[in-house]
Amino acid sequence: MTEIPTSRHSAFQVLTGLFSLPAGARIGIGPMIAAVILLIIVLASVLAPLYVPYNPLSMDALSRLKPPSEAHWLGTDPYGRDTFSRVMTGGRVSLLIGVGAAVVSVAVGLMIGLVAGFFRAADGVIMRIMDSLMAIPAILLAIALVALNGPSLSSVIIAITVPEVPRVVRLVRSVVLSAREEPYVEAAIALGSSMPKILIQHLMPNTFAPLIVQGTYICASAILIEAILSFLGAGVSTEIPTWGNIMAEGRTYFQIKPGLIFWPGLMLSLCILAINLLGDTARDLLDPRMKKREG
Amino acid sequence: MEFKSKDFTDSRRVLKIRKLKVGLTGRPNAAPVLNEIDLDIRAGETHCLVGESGSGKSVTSLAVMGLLPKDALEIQGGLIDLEGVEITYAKPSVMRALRARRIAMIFQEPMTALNPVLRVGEQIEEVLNMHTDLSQAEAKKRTLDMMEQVHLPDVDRIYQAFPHQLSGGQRQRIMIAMALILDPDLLIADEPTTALDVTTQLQILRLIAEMQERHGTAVLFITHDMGVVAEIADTVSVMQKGRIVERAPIRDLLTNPQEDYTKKLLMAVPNLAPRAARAPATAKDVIIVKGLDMTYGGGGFLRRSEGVKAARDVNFTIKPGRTLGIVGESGSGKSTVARCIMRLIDPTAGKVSVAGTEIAQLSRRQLQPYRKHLQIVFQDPYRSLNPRWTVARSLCEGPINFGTSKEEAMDKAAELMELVDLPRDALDRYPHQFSGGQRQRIAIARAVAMKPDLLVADEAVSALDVSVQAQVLDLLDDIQDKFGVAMLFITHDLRVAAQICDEVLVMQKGLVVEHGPADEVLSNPRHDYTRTLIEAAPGRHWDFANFRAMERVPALKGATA
Amino acid sequence: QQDTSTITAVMHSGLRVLDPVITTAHITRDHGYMIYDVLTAVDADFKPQPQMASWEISEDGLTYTFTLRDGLLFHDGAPVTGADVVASLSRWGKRDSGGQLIFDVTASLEAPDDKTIVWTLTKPFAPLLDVISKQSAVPPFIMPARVAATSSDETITEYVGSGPFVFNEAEYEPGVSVTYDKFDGYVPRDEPASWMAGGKVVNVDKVVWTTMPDALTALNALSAGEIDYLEQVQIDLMPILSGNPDVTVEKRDELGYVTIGRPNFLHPPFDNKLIRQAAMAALDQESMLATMQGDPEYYNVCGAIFGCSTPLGDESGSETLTGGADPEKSKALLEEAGYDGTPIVLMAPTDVISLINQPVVAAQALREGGFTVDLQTMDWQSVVQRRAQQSPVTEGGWNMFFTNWMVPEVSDPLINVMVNGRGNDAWFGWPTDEEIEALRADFVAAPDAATQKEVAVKIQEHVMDNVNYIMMGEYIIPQARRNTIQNMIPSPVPVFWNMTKEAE
Amino acid sequence: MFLYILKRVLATIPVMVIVAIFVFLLLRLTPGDPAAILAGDAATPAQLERIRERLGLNDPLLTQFITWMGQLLRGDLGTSLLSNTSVAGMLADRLGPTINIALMTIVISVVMAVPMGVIAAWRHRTWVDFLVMSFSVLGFSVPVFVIGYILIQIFAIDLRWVPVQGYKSPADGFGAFFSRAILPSLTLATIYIALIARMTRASMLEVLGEDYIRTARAKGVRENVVLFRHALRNAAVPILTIIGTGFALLISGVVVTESVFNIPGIGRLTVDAILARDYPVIQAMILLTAGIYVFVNLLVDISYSFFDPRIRY
Ligand SMILES: Nc1ncnc2c1ncn2[C@@H]1O[C@H](COP(=O)(O)OP(=O)(O)OP(=O)(O)O)[C@@H](O)[C@H]1O
Ligand SMILES: Nc1ncnc2c1ncn2[C@@H]1O[C@H](COP(=O)(O)OP(=O)(O)OP(=O)(O)O)[C@@H](O)[C@H]1O
Ligand SMILES: [Mg+2]
Ligand SMILES: [Mg+2]
Repeated sequence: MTEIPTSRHSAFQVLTGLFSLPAGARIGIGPMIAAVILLIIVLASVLAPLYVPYNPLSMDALSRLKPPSEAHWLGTDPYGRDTFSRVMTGGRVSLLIGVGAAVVSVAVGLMIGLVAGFFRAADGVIMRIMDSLMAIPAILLAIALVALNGPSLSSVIIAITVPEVPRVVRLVRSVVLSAREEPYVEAAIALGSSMPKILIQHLMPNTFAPLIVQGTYICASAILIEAILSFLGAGVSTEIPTWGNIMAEGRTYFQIKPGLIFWPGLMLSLCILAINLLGDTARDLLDPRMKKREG
Repeated sequence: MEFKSKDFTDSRRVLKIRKLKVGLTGRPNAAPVLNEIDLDIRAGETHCLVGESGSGKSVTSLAVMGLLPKDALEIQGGLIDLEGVEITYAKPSVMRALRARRIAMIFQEPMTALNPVLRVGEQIEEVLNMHTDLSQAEAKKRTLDMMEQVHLPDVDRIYQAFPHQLSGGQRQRIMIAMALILDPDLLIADEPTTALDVTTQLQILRLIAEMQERHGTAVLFITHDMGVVAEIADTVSVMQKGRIVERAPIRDLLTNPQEDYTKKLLMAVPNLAPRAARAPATAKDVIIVKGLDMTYGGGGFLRRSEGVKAARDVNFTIKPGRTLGIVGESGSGKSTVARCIMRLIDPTAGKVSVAGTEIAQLSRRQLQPYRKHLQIVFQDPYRSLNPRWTVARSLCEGPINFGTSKEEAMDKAAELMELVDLPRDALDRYPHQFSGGQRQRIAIARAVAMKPDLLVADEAVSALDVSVQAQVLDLLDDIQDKFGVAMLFITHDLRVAAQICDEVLVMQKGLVVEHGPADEVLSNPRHDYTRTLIEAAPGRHWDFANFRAMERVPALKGATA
Repeated sequence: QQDTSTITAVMHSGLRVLDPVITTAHITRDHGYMIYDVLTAVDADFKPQPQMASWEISEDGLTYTFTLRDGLLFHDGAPVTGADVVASLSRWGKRDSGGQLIFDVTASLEAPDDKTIVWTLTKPFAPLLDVISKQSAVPPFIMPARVAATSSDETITEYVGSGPFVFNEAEYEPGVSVTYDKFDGYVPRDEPASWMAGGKVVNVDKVVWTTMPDALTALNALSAGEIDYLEQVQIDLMPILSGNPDVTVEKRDELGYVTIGRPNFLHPPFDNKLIRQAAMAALDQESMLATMQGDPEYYNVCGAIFGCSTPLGDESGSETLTGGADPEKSKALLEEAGYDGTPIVLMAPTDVISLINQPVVAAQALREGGFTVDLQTMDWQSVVQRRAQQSPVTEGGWNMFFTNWMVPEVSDPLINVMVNGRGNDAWFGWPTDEEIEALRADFVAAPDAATQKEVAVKIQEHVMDNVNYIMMGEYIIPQARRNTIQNMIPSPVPVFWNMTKEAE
Repeated sequence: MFLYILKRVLATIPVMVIVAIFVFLLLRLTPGDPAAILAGDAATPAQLERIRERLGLNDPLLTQFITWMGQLLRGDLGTSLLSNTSVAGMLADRLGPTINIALMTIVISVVMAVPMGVIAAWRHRTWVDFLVMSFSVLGFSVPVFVIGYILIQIFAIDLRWVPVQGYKSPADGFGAFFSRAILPSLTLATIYIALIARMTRASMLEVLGEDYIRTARAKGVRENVVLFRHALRNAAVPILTIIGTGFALLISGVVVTESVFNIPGIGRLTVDAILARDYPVIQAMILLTAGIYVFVNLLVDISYSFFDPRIRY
């Protein structure tokens, strides 16, 4: 980075500029529903311990793999644990990992990508480092991190994020490569805007639309990868319910007890659908050219 | 002065517009953008649409093409009839069949109107591929031929070029070629010659006239250049605030305008007679350009192609408070020079010193403090405004960069908006919600807000109607007086050049062919090119402000004609 | 698939290590039985029988003379000689724990001629034939002398045996598939095949082992007839096959496996016998086995550390394990021992299917019994490395892990590594247990089977009291085959002789 | 351009060196002991120690690294610690299935996803758009093995059109290859279709409001040409990026799909090798992946300037 923004006003402007909505923008009913769904899922997950009927860890070997019943609304898993309690509790860790991985990789990738895309000199070096990072398998990294740090959420998030960052970087950079040739960037240079300001205020908004797509994808895939990692022994303990875990554990029982995959899968899909809808709305709101009449 | 005076009442009516009303989408109660427009154009007729910038000229033409941005503007009433086909609410497929063959349009801003990632040749050729059965080779030949006809130089190179590799005028001619190539029945030309030097402009106008002769094309010609209107119009409509306020045959309009607005407009047309040079300033030069060379590197996959020598050995200096005009052929390197001295591109050779410092070799970062001294109004204002930013934010960007507080910058911005004759509420709007001329004014306001030592204005007033243009030129004059701003003024409009330049520099093919005080150069041109240029100035036989012919045509000293 | 000369089998794991002496991996042992032969082998009654050689034992029990039968050929065409046998046994003796015990008392091992091998001991070693005939862990496979000359710490690089199948090196893809061709030069014995003994008659031209990491896919492939044989079927998935008339799911052998938990004796809290007893009280075989296997048909609550259906098996002292968990007793014991709530680290591997359930179930049971449990999931490699750490828990050590053995691998005190009480030289967990060492010495010295059994019962009782390890019961993994596959012999090791394949 | 490519190709060397060092250190940081997996459950510490000695695992790290580098420079990837087979041979065996399936996947994905995305953007906020969005949500959030199992159930078990599992190289006949590769490719494609379709849609939306789209329409160009020639080309850069990174990812192997369909590919090899701590295999694998990434990324970068001539390096 060459310089920090020249005054506190520009920092202020970054915030207001980025998040103020174009005049007349209104939010439709779809995104409202999405927000409500998301809120419900988040609350349901966070508050799960208060209302789920069973301890999600307590087992009963004699009632394994039971179909849904009065006692177990969604049936039980191969350990005889209550699926409903596990699915509802599972959201806590899953959402944390999904959102954590998405936010971290997008944030880090965005910064690096902006710099790589804009400064020709930096591009080569940064992108070659990214190429190298991309090649490190998440599993290996996770195993190493767990060995160093012990198993923890942050190890998992880092292990998922590190290979994801270069992909975000490439995406951001590609958008910036085109956008930096726009005359309004020249105009900003001519107006004496500092490099950070040009990067953040002029170029960054161009990356939002693709980043929203990439971000939701990372969020979903992190939740699924988490399960793979934990089954390869590098994630959170398999005992602790997460949507990914529950699905991965249900994998072999796919043909005889699809509910083990269906319910956590449904929760995950709902979340992703909601995040997607919100993302789309955010992107439409941030792009004045997309301003739409109420539909 | 000769006016066209053919009577078209018997000709086939090509376009009929009745009570056309266009308003903001979904807001039928807001003030309409077009308010009950009536318009008729007959085969072979040239109908000129003039009027205030932002009065709805472009919107009218887009409505006819069926290309209104449907998220923002919609037809709220009235009727558009093209040769008996009612197209107001026509299906897309119907419109598609009509376009290019029957109606073609030249868009106002060629930079944004051309696809940045397709070669311009292909973009023209596409029209042929879509609407004719010509073979690949024939289509290419037609295309190259058309490019020659619009007087593009070096057509083989330009055919292969991408829009960003062309000069403003070259792009505009690509647009023109695209629209003319199929001899449409109705041609809508939205300020097609703003970026063209007068000689080229003359040739283009002739080309259109020939087509009208040959094919009976009806032409709707939107322009601010009264000289052009005087030369080519059969009838003229004057627009103001979304209405057509006056319609008349050209002679009647020029000699006997009815409406106040029309009179005001005509009276604002500047004179071709150069202003008296201001007293030579004694202060140090604001900018010194020495031996500036710029060659655009040719890419080429394996071997480097030769590249385009866009500027060669350009030298000049400007003192505070004075204006240097650059006129010349389209594609002669004017914008290149401007961009070089702004250090937006790196000159291949030469020296540029600003405020005593050599900046041609400074790095981007080292340059940053000097940015305050130099400002530019780009030739394509639309693209130079961030589409995601409100006008207010764009206007405040520069001052805030150099330490002005946000509130102060906002106040200043509001003030400037008034000075360039834009409503205050425009501050909260986005660039795409403005007309071409309005955007140009925003760009000017943005540059002026910086109170630079040197203002580079590249075709800065070309999209403005003459009354607003006069106002903006006054504004520039004002700040020049007040702050001693030096100005580099690139223009094709010799009237404007005559109005405000102290010195003029004439460029052709990258070279400076003539350089001297404005009255010298304009009234006593020494170089042949300068002379042809001045002779080609449209409407120089008419004294618009006084509604009559020139008493004394400003003869060129030593001219043979 | 109408090719009746090729059997395609999906084995429990991919074959990666090709040296059956250096590793104890079951898949490599299975591979060993395909391409190598053994001197002697146990039959279905746990009785050693002649295979490559017959034997004579001197009166004093100190000299064993083996005579090779006729017609033994290596795959490269060379005849099997006494020298090959001596070299092979010597290499094996360096690797196998039972073998080491024999070599500890070996005076000489020689091949006076091509057909004869003489093994002389310094003192009698009654179980010698049992040890060299054992079918699992590391059986003494006979290789050419030049191959057996490889150091026992290095893997062999030439795969020539004298067994009924030839290793097809060209088609070998480590971890993916391995192909065996029938060895035409193999002369089977005349007796009918029984376990690892008897005539190894090969009825097909080719056997292909492939690995299918996905259990469901393997079942589907079997249903669709893309494979002929599936070595292990997860019990929970059996319903998927039950409707298919072309497929038979069955037990290959009744012995099966045991699953066990091993505490670490070096560090608190399991250095305290009371707390080990508390853990044993908290655990319960039935719920663990039920979770692992689901169907009681395929598991066996069994407190015998040497296996319930083996000659030495005895269930003394195992009531708390077999009779259901007793968390109250566990809590009382903890109270008595003054357990301070230090979390016990349970290592839970997640990539070995047969070991996933135990720690998870145990963790929950221990919690209910008053323990604080830190269940740490990791891949098997990490378990393998970490269980070798003697450091305290806080410095990368551990308190308990689980593993499985085939019953024949634990069926007597010499083979069963968990009853070794030699401190640092003992198996992971490192109990220093002089009492058990004394009992083991008695076992070796025991003159006859009845005395052996007596000692074995004492060992059983001692293990239950001292909790050297926690026996969590027996289980069986069924196999599945298409009905075209016939004449399989029951055996703990999946063997491909005798088997026939018919057209559909 | 030529210079640029040359520079990039040369830049592969430092990338490889960085990766090599990094992986080497990372591997030595991960717990695990190849000797233990080699020897199995019953080995004593002394035996393990001897095996480690033999395998050279007891040498100082630097010595091990130098030995490995020396081998690499001689073009020798070493042999697997477990199977004793040549690593180069193992990689060669496994690369074919992975590359073929990756190619098929990416072709299917692009052919399906790009039109989906374009149409969704064109019909922004209509049911078409919502359908594409819902599909991609499924693609994102349904685990691949579920898709695999469902496809197997339908096409292999119920309809019996294709085999359940396995892999045959195209050299064994295209039919044999195709019938086995199609389900895994479709399985993998779902996620890429989802991703590419949404990226296309997002990117197209940025472009469709531009003036040159209006110009194209003014030329009477057919709507599909407007969309695919004028708009899509402008929207191409982020889409290409996604395709590129997706392809790179596919090439480096996708373990779940390979397991479900029993394909002997790179993904399984990597995971197996990591779980077994077969150092030479892992190291070679990751170097190979890095090389492939560098190559694929170079292709993508070159294609940028093909699609968007304003991009210069
Ligand atoms: N997308 C839009 N949304 C809202 N208002 C618009 C939009 N496009 C144009 N306008 C408004 O419509 C009015 C007419 O614009 P138009 O472009 O027709 O002007 P014009 O006569 O062509 O002006 P100029 O000579 O400056 O090009 C202007 O006031 C402009 O602000
Ligand atoms: N990026 C570029 N790459 C290659 N050639 C270029 C590039 N930009 C401009 N040119 C060429 O350089 C020459 C000078 O262009 P320039 O824009 O300076 O002309 P101009 O005098 O401003 O013309 P106009 O009056 O038409 O705007 C033209 O022939 C143009 O085609
Ligand atoms: Mg206009
Ligand atoms: Mg120009």
